[in-house]
Amino acid sequence: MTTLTLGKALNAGLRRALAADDKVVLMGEDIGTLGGVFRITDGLKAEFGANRVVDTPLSEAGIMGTAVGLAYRGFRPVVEIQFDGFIYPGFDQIVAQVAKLHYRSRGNVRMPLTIRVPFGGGIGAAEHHSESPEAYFAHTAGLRVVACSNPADAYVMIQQAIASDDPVLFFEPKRRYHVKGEVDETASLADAKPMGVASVVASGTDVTLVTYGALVQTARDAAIAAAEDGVSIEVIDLRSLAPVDYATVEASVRRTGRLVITHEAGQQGGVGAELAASVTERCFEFLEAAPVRVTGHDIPYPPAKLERHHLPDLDRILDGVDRVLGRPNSLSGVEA
Amino acid sequence: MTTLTLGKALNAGLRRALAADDKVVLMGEDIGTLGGVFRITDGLKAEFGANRVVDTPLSEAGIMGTAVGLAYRGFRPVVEIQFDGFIYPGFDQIVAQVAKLHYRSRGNVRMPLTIRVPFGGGIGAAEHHSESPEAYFAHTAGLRVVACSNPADAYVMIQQAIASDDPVLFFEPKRRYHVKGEVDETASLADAKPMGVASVVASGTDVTLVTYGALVQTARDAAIAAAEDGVSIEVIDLRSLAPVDYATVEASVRRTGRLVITHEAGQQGGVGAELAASVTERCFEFLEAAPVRVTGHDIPYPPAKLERHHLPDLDRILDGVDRVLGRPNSLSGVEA
Amino acid sequence: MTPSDRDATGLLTKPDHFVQLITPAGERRADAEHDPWVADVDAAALGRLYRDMAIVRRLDAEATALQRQGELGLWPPLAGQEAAQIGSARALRDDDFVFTSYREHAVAWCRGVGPAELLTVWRGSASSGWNPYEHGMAVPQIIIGAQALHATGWAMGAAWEGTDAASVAYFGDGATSEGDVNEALVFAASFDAPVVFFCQNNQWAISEPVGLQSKQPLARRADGFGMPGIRVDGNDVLAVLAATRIALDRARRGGGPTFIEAVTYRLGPHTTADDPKRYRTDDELTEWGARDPLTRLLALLGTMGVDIEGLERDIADEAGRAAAELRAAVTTIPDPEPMTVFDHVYAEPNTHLARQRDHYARYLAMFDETDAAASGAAGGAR
Amino acid sequence: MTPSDRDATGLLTKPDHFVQLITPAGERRADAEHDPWVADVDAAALGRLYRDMAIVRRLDAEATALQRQGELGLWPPLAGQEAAQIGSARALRDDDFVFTSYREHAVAWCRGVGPAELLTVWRGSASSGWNPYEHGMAVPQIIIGAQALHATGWAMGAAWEGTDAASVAYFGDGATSEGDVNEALVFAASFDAPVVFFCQNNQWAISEPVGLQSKQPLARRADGFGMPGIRVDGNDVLAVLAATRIALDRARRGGGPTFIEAVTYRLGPHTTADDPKRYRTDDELTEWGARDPLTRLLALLGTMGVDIEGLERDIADEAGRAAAELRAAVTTIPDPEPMTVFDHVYAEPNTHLARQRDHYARYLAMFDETDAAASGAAGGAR
Ligand SMILES: Cc1ncc(C[n+]2csc(CCOP(=O)(O)OP(=O)(O)O)c2C)c(N)n1
Ligand SMILES: Cc1ncc(C[n+]2csc(CCOP(=O)(O)OP(=O)(O)O)c2C)c(N)n1
Ligand SMILES: [Mg+2]
Ligand SMILES: [Mg+2]
Repeated sequence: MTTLTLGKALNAGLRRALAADDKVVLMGEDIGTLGGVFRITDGLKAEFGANRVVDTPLSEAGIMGTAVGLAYRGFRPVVEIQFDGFIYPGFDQIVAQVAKLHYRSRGNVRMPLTIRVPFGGGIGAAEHHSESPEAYFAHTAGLRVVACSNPADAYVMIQQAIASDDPVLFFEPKRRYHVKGEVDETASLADAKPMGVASVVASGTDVTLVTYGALVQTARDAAIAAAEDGVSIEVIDLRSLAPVDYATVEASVRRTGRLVITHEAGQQGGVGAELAASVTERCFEFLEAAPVRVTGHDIPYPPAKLERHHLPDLDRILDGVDRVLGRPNSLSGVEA
Repeated sequence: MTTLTLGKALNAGLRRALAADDKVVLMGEDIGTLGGVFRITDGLKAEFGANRVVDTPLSEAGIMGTAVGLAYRGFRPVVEIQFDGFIYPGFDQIVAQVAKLHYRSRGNVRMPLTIRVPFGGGIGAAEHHSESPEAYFAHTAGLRVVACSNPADAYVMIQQAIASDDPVLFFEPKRRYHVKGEVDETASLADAKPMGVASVVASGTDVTLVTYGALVQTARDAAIAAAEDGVSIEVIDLRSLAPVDYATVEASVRRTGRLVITHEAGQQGGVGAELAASVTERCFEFLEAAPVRVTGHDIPYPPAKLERHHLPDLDRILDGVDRVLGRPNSLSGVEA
Repeated sequence: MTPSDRDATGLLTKPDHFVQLITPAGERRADAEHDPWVADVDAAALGRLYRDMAIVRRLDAEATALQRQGELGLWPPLAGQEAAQIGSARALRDDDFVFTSYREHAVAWCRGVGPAELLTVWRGSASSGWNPYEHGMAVPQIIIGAQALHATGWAMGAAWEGTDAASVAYFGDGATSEGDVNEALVFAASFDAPVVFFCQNNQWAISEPVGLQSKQPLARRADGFGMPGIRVDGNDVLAVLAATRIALDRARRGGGPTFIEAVTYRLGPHTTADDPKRYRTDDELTEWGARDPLTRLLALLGTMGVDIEGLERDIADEAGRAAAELRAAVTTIPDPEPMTVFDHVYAEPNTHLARQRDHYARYLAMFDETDAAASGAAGGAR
Repeated sequence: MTPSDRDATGLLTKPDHFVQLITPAGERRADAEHDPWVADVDAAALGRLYRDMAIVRRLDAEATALQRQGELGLWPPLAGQEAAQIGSARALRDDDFVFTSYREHAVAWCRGVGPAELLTVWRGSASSGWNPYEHGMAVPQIIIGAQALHATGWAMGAAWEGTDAASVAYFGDGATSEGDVNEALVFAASFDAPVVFFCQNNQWAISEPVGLQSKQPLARRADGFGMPGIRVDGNDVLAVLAATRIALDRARRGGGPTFIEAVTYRLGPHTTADDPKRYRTDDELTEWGARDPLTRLLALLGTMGVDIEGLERDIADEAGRAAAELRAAVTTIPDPEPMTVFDHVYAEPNTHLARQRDHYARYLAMFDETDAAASGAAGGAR
């Protein structure tokens, strides 16, 4: 076991993937000489060379489209999008090519791309640097969407994503890059929990609280706070947003009868909408209350000084928990 | 009253908008000389000139981005995207600029764009010509999203969209372009039902069936078929997908206790997910069963010969109705 | 470039502004720079190029007819562009790879794509008709310009692997306005990618004349991106062959990308769904008819002493057989099984889709087996 | 373009490849083509340009310091690019409109943007600091290249309205690789839009040298799109002024767009979050330091008989006052009220957002008023 930050764990995972398969190439803006603006690829160009860790021209469609061509040729491109809000110029190539080429070619052409996206807010950044665009991709057939939340998962999941023959949107909780944790760098990938499986990160009996990415930590804190208040929360780190591991989520909800979902993205059509709808479909008779969503507002990401009034935090999550429990809460007395 | 096809109703609505305000400009590929591949803009270039009905270079980001610049200058651009599947190259300009500029500029810059998108399948077309991308936009704060389903609405709603100071994604059910209906070309816009309000297009007491666009017709047919079977379905044409007129939907669901939603887009994160989640939140105690979604599969749009195995049709909708009623249905006996 | 370089319709076609080795009248023009590149192309070889062009023209007509008869959902005819496609594709090696848009049936012909393979996607029977790796050719691309980036990425990879294979990106004049094509030029130049950008300027993007996309000959776009641009008479198969060989040779030697503009003309509609009468004149058609790629080559072969009547007869026979094969092939394309709608969305198991698939299978199973086979699901049960 | 046109770092900076009216040493170079465009610029006018540059350099340093002290969240310094920005912006009329990226503080200065207006967005206090219509300048654009299309659309509209106003799109060398910038060139050429594409080639896009984006001087990109390209010494305020005047004049007369590449250098980090030591050498900095835009103008003024010591003294005073104003302004920027997070998402009432707003107001109301004011919502109630 080594103690690594989440960022360093990703770096280590990328290094291992590069070493294991010479068809793995990293591509992106500033990822080579600089090592990426978050230094996630630090040292990798020096170690593997400029044809394995490629500084590209400033063009997201270009990166994505050439990665498609590389995949055609048998490569496994790992693309870095510098910040969440810069993925949209590459959207067409992702949605119309990356996601559809395996289907279009009737399985002949594989698109084993990994698209790394540092996502989410809470870092006081300028516009376009704090977004949570995961729902766009979860709605896109042909893609897999995952999000890591801690160093151990980051290390394993990035390798699993690269090893996957399907294209994977890999969301990294940028405000947790510096969080430290134990990572087993010797463990074999084969034994690791598949990235499609969710993790129950805190057990509980009263409410199921589902989240992913940076808010996993907040959700755990909420569970601890709630416990002091006599409420037992089961926290699930979803890890995979598409497909969702409903087996794990359902098992929990069937026991607790109550579901709270939290994410930074806006509510309208967010990942929480699908979760709430699917869980309601799958275990309606077990639900004691409607699933509650605690999300960012449906607004463009606000200026830094307002972001704490946008992002779900411990208090807002606990307010959601109160709501699902029918305890006094911010909406008490308001007709839903 | 005039009898017009949906396509001609749009043409008439566009003509009236062009005549009413010389800041209205139409932009798009092949919309001028050709009148658009669906002839929706037929004759308008001849009538209003090449600076009002503008054939643009072949570039969706270019169209969208120059439309933003025109809006900056006080114009009200009406952009045609030739087919649903071609909107993605313009996605960045829509999501990062059109949707955010009013917010970014603190209300100083208005973005009264109307983005017309012929959408949906059922016309036996090639790839990328049958998509239903509405959920991407409904998830994007700052945009309004509407869909028309009949000539009368098409005529009024296109004018309302153009008159709106907010950017509007205007989805047109391309396979219904030839459907005829009565249109009142003399009516004043001021008296018309706002585009944000849903329509109850068939009254019923057992099940609320919500849809939009091309499937409104199918839903009405389903209601007729169900009536013969003794089931009374209330059909709601949503018209506005963002924001949703929950007042109308809720009032219906509170009476029926059962909700079925149908759309052509895939299920995962589709507009139906938000509807199911929101309705569950808002009237959990009135629900007799979990809302049921009858949607396209979560697959890339399939080849023409398979599209009838992808698109919801009358039978699949009725199967969904059976499901929500707990009657024998395709999933009877299957654990949800 | 002055306004007088444009003809009446604003099209950029002044013939003396491009490489031409065979004039519209069928004369062989001497060209010290380009002749060496086609020194091996003797009368027999020219005859083979003619054969290619004549057969694909016949196949194209047959496919158009098949569409009119309801056997195909759609067909984008290539008529007029045979020289551009054959001249370029015949310059390729098997280990090269081409990324086309939707109109490159003659390229597919050169790459050995068979009749059923060719028609499958236009019949709507499957999302593609062939395995790209069997023919060194990607399946058709409908998103305008997207494939230019794919070709560039493929070429980057080929170079990184140390091979001397090259890729060709085929796209139209309209496509040059899309960001993707311009970004492909940026990447290709930056990485010295062994890719040939082959732009068929057929004067129209559906109803839009090329003058709306560019005021400059498209080949001039190349220089600013740091690569050579060649403007070639796209109706001259020999000139196209020469230009493509030059470009491929440069690519293979590590010299990076080349942009070729092949000036040609789409004689038919954009697709069978299009009505070109709405946007172009008969005069224009007549003008371009006189520049037909087949006529001129036949005339040249005549001056070279080839028995062109015999040649025409043989090729007509062969083309007739190929057309009959095409017609026969269309009905052999199997209608897809309903449940295949779920195949190949993912390469690996996917829990969500597996469940959806299972639900749909149960749904289909509700219907009477015979009905389902005869008419599919719709209307079966009720 | 040969490899020898590149300096050691692969940068495209050969000085004799661009328009230069003032050498780095401060000599006035005669230039028959460009001199007439700046014939009115006498010593007094040059002094004013120097004043602009010196003040914005001081303001930029002050803002950088404010960021280091925690008063700003981020600051993208312009140091080194004063001549490019002042020379171009001083060529503009009030009814022109500029669309910039994030580094054009000197352009903002010329457009009359005030200190608090300038800092608001970098302090994170609001999503923008000024009303674009008050200054004829859009608020900063962070999506690389997007504004090039906005400028083009604005210019199309200005022309359609029959005015002779023009727009300027400012963007960097890196931005030229984005599809948006290339599509802007396509649209501008096609519609003869009165727009000036003003590319500040400051040699770097964060850590990427311009040689990664292009192997050709960027100004050469223009020709292939059908517009003139001017490569100008971006550290020479007079040359930049001349080039911009030429371009604006053409635009106003209906001559369409022009592309200007101003060859300059970013002396500081990309932003205050960047560490340029990781990707560039001290030698390079020294080399570019010798081409400083301010030094050369001061030297020239000296040769013209201006009392440069007096000038420097006056300007230092003035710059000091401006810097103090900036420092004072930053604390006057109000912290936003929590509920304003919902303002201006839509121009018209929106039922969904109204409800969300209402819910959040109820949520905030749960907290003790005093706590809320002191520390916001978080941690208030529990
Ligand atoms: C991104 C995108 N936008 C629009 C279309 C619709 N469309 C199909 S073909 C075409 C014209 C293409 O013209 P060109 O590139 O010249 O190729 P040609 O058809 O002439 O071979 C258009 C606009 C599309 N397929 N993709
Ligand atoms: C679409 C997009 N991709 C990536 C970024 C991240 N980014 C910010 S500035 C920058 C470099 C820009 O370089 P250049 O265009 O030369 O402008 P400069 O900063 O040198 O003025 C990058 C990659 C962005 N803001 N937008
Ligand atoms: Mg064309
Ligand atoms: Mg730069």
